[in-house]
Amino acid sequence: MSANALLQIRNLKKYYPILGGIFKRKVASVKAVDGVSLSIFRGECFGLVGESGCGKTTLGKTILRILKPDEGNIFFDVPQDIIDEIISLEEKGSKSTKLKRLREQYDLSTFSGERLLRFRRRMQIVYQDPTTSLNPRMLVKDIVAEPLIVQGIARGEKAREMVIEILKKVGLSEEHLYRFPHEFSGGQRQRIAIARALVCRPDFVVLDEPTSSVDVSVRAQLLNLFKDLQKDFNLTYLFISHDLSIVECISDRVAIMYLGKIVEFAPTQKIFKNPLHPYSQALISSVPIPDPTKRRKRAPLMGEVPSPVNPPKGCRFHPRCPLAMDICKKEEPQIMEYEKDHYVACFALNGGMSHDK
Amino acid sequence: MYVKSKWDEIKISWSFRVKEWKFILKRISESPLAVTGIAIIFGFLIIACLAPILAPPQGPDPFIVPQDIEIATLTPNPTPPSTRHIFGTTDQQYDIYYACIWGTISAFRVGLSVIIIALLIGLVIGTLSAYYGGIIDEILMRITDIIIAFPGLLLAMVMAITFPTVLPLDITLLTLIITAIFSLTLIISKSRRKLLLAILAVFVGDLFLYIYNPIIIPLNLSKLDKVLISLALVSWPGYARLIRSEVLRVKSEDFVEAAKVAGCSTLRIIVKHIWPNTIYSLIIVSTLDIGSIVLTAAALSFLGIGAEPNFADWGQIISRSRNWISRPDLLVANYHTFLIPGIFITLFVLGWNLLGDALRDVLDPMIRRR
Amino acid sequence: MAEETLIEIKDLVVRFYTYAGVVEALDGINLKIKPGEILGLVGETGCGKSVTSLSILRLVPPPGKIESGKIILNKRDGENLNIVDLDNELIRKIRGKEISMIFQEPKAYLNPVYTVEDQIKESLLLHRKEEFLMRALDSLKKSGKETSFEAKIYERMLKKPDSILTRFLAKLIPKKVLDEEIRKEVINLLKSVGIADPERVAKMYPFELSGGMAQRALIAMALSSNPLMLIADEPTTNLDVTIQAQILELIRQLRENYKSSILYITHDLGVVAEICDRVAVMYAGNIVEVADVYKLFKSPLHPYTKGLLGSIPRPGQEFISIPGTVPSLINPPKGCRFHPRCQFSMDICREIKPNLVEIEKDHFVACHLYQGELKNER
Amino acid sequence: MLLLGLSENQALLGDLHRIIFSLNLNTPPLFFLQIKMVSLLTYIVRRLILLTFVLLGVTLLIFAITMLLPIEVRAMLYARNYQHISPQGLRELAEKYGLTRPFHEQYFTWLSQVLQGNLGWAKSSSQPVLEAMLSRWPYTFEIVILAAPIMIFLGIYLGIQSAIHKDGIIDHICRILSIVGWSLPSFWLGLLLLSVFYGLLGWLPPGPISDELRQIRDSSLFIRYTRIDLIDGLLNGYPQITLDVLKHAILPVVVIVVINMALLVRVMRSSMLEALNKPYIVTARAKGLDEKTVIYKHARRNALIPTVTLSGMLVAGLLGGLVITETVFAFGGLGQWAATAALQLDIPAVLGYAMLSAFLFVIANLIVDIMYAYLDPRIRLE
Repeated sequence: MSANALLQIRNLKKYYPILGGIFKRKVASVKAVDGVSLSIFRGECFGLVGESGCGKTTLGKTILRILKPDEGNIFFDVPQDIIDEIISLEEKGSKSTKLKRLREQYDLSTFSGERLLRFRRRMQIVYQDPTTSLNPRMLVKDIVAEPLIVQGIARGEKAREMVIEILKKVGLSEEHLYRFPHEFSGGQRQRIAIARALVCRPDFVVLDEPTSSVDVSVRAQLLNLFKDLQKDFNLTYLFISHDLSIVECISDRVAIMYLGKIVEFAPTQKIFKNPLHPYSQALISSVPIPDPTKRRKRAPLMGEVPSPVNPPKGCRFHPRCPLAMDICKKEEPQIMEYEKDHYVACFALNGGMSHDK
Repeated sequence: MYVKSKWDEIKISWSFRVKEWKFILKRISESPLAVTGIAIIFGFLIIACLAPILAPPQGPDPFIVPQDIEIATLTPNPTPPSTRHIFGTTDQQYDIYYACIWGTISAFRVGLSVIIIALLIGLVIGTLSAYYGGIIDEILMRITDIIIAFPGLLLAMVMAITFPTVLPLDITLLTLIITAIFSLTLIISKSRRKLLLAILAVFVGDLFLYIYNPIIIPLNLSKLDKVLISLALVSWPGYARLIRSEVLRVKSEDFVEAAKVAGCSTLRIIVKHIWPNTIYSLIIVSTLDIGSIVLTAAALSFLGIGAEPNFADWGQIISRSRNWISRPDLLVANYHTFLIPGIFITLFVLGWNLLGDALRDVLDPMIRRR
Repeated sequence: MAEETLIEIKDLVVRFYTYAGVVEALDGINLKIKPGEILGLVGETGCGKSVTSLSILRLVPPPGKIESGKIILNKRDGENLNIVDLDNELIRKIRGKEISMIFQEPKAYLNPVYTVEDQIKESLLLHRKEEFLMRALDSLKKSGKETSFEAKIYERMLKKPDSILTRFLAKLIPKKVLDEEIRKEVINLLKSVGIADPERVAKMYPFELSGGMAQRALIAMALSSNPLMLIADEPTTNLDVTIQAQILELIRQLRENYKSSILYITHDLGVVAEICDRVAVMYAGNIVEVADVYKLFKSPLHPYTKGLLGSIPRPGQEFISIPGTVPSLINPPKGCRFHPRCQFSMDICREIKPNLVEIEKDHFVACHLYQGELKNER
Repeated sequence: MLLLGLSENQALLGDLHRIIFSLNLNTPPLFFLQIKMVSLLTYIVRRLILLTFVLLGVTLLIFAITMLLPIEVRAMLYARNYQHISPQGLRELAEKYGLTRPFHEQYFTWLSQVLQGNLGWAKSSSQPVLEAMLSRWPYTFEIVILAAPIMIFLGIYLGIQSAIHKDGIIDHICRILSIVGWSLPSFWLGLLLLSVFYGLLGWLPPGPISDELRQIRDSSLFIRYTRIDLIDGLLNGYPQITLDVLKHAILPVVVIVVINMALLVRVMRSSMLEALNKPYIVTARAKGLDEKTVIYKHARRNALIPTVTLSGMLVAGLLGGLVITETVFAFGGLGQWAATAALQLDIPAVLGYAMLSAFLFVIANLIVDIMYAYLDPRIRLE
């Protein structure tokens, strides 16, 4: 893939165990993220779209290493040749110490302890609901300054200055320093959360549905803020959302997720103009258009999302898919480049042929 | 709001907390029940403070109830209230008024110290259990199960009886245990290697000291102290469970995860993010429990395990009435020996319960609103 | 053509007496709902849309109180009722029978300890008991058991429903045929809201249902008495887009089949454009604009409506946002409540509250900008 | 959730309150969420494992506590006539009863005896421990079986009334009564009642049964089918025995009801209020149901879940021993016996009692789990 990828993940898996039996052993697992490969370019806003329970938030948190992945690699700002070396070694099935050493040095999925803590300053997250993501018993100044202090970047007066600077950037001011989160409105709270995420000047920020808990009129303010901050701080975003209309406006590229897998990803224009996967088509066509003259008669996608504990065999979408063929029930489609930069995982596109051929 | 000095900053950051408490107090003061509760507790506080004036001590130890020798020579039986003894006397002529006044101090002492000890133990155990989960949680929770499975009153009885009067407090062993717990938490939190090494060095040194020359301080315990310690040892599992569930609740909130993402160490997350958010529930429950603990201590006294027979303690006075359970005439004749101290106990407990109930009404929605 | 209205809200004022102060949730709103239409009620959180809908059923929860105003319901038989001062007995005959309601979080709005069947059955028995008793008697007659003990009880329940003996007997004796009739109707209802296997779903508890399924069950319950009007309070807000599309399709079909009016409350302008005939826009306890959906989207008049439409994300365009935040309703701004955020605000806006005035036919606006024009024309 | 080692004393009710408080009412405890589908068998096996664990733990704990005593004191406990015993004699006694051996050996000796069904000799009542417990148990049972229905019914009823009339006069009265009831020392209430109804009026005497009827009961003609006098009296055709037992049980029952009801009222009130604030109540009202149906069908069923659980735990706790109430009224039940044993440091008796209460604890937990699953369809036992 392209050389200017900031973040590259490969075959990432995250399963949640379900405990049961007399000794509470693992009896099954929820396959929240099941083999996802992606690369996110420096300075872009990458949109991740899917319905609730498809694993998009889990994917975001696994990339940040809030959750430990069960399998797969996460490369953050690693030279391409090293990534290639690791991949080639892994594909050989090598168990050499060289691979182990390389992974420990470069693969974020193996990091732990102090090293991981230090790495945190480069990647941050903004949560969906600022009422729960800000400690109600801390002052704004302490909330925003905390990353600076624990990362050892600054403390005391210097930290204070940096906090004020970042607060001004997100549209708050010095007078807000000595207040508790509950004294603010929803939009302002989200601004505080953004300030906390950006105070360490990270390279990469995961935005986990950052606008879904605020009102329509405030939402636009926040989206504009995200755009401005991206320019000012040269940020790379992973924008997770279920609202396609927002993603369409803010993202450069979009990936669509269904039941723990990415079914399609492409530049925004392409995917919204010409969605290829039947699920993407259904999803995009079910978004209501805010224009009564463009009301369309459409056949909504029937059925509901199956449980991620026992996902359907083969292609996970096949029980709801209008184009389902025999092969879809047996084999899992691999994600492939169908057009330039347009990746899709669907058998229907290459005439029901298995990928093995 | 422009801040000039460090002191200003502290003042401002505290003024918001004070404002919050003022709000809570205002809400509480609107409920007549809560005001009654606070008034009762204040009343008892005043009695406790003025005890030396209200009932001047007659010996070196003010907690020893004076005996009226003059009447004792005449009769062993209790005398009803009179001008000489306004609440009357017990058998062997101990003054009930004196015992009730000084008993107030004992009640505060028992209630507060048991709560504090039990809370401290519960805080450590509950937090460890909830934060680390898994096998640590399983072991600690099974230990609490064992203590809860046995009727607490009886366990406290057995403990209070068997506890030695002189407790050899082994300072070296204590430091050994504290360093062990501390380094364990550091190992689990995977940070601060140098500090960890230093603590391990202390640990080894301490171990050496412990083997060759332990420092032991003998502690003399009164009977009330023994009751106090055994009550604390019996009641911590409840707190451990409460704190565990509170920590679990807070732990799952986004701001704890956000703190992790910011790079906070485990210790910092617990102390700065989790504990402050459990404080309200702890306040409510401990207020409600002070009364209950005083009741249990009185019950132990009633069964004959509490304070010494001449010690100023409400339950101890009532326990003297046990002898007349099968003698209806004596029970009626000596009503004052249990009626008056009983009213003291009930009012004291009622005060704390009223306050706790009101606190819950005010604080509980504040916890849930978040 | 004479203006037909189903419900007319006149100068409705609702206040909440909370600890923090008096919340002026509805500040004298006027609204007409016509028979058979879908009226969208749009606004941001806390603007009073839900309170409006609850007032129509007189279900405003304490410490809320309907202070003044009228809500006139024109029933099928031409009777006019003012819901605001109806007595409790009568209002219960309207709730669920003439006006039903569905809610935002369908799973929370179903009682967790009863099955879907139990809950729909309760509605049926409440509003259509006589009909089912007749049906049960008919089916007993068909099978030649009209003299059976069961049939006698049904007759008794029809003739003397209120006598104590009837109630006692009805509780004591199993009513197999009646239950079977009701069960059939429950299954039919569930089928009509697009549930694929109604028999299985009927026996499920709410926690076993997905959000979409629960919303369908709630809709089935609301439709069980064939109401004149359905109030839908953000019914698709917490659902996924594909499920939302399914439910919207269902609501559209239901309107055609049942001919009920629908008051559709939402904050999503996309949904409004998709489904509504007319739209009322609310801001801070006031209705600021009412118009035909095409007119509103094409030529909005009120600055707030304009801002709201502008903040819809459109690819390739900047987001236009309304500055500031929604005011607290405890001490709302004087005059027009939107004036602190309005870029056209004038002196008069700070002093006098604008009334809702018909600018064009069927296009009402509450804004001083246009009232001036109107005066000039006159 | 697991909480049972209660006596009727309020301090331990405080534990319950703590648990109820920390539980988010109406949502199943975390325990259930972790394991949604568990067979009943798994449940029982899990509880049995817990039982063995708790039994071992409790006895080990008691054993360890008694080890704090000096060896001479413990040897003294075995002496027949401890006032006239020489230090030499004490040493011999200690030797004879294996008190000088290491702690674990002593514990395992005791354990192997228990496994053979020998719980030891209760010195405080001069009986084998098992026999002593069996003969005391019916008295406790009598009180509990009379008190439990009254207290549960009243608690639930008053709790509902209090919640419906929130902040009204009924609510205030209920709340004040429950707080006062909760604050009363049970021994003091017992003494007051005794002095009025026995001392002044002479109506209701202490003890489990009158002396003359005790003679009839203990005679060979009286067959003790169940060992519970309340029932045996009727079975043997002596209704006066049943009546007499009832008369004697009135005061203890009143004490138990007054104190325990308070907690039930509080829990029922708060869970009822919570249920009445739930969205499904709005649905029920919007359907057109009358207020009575809304309250008694929709809200009550949900509010009962925590209350029934609490009642189960309370009753089991009461069965474990009413230490103070029995002592005040000299009722001669398990609690009084255990208290005497503890006072005299009768270690085998305390150990036996510990095992009994641990057993009750685990069984009650199992019953509560099953009740929970029955009341709340969200939890299914297959």
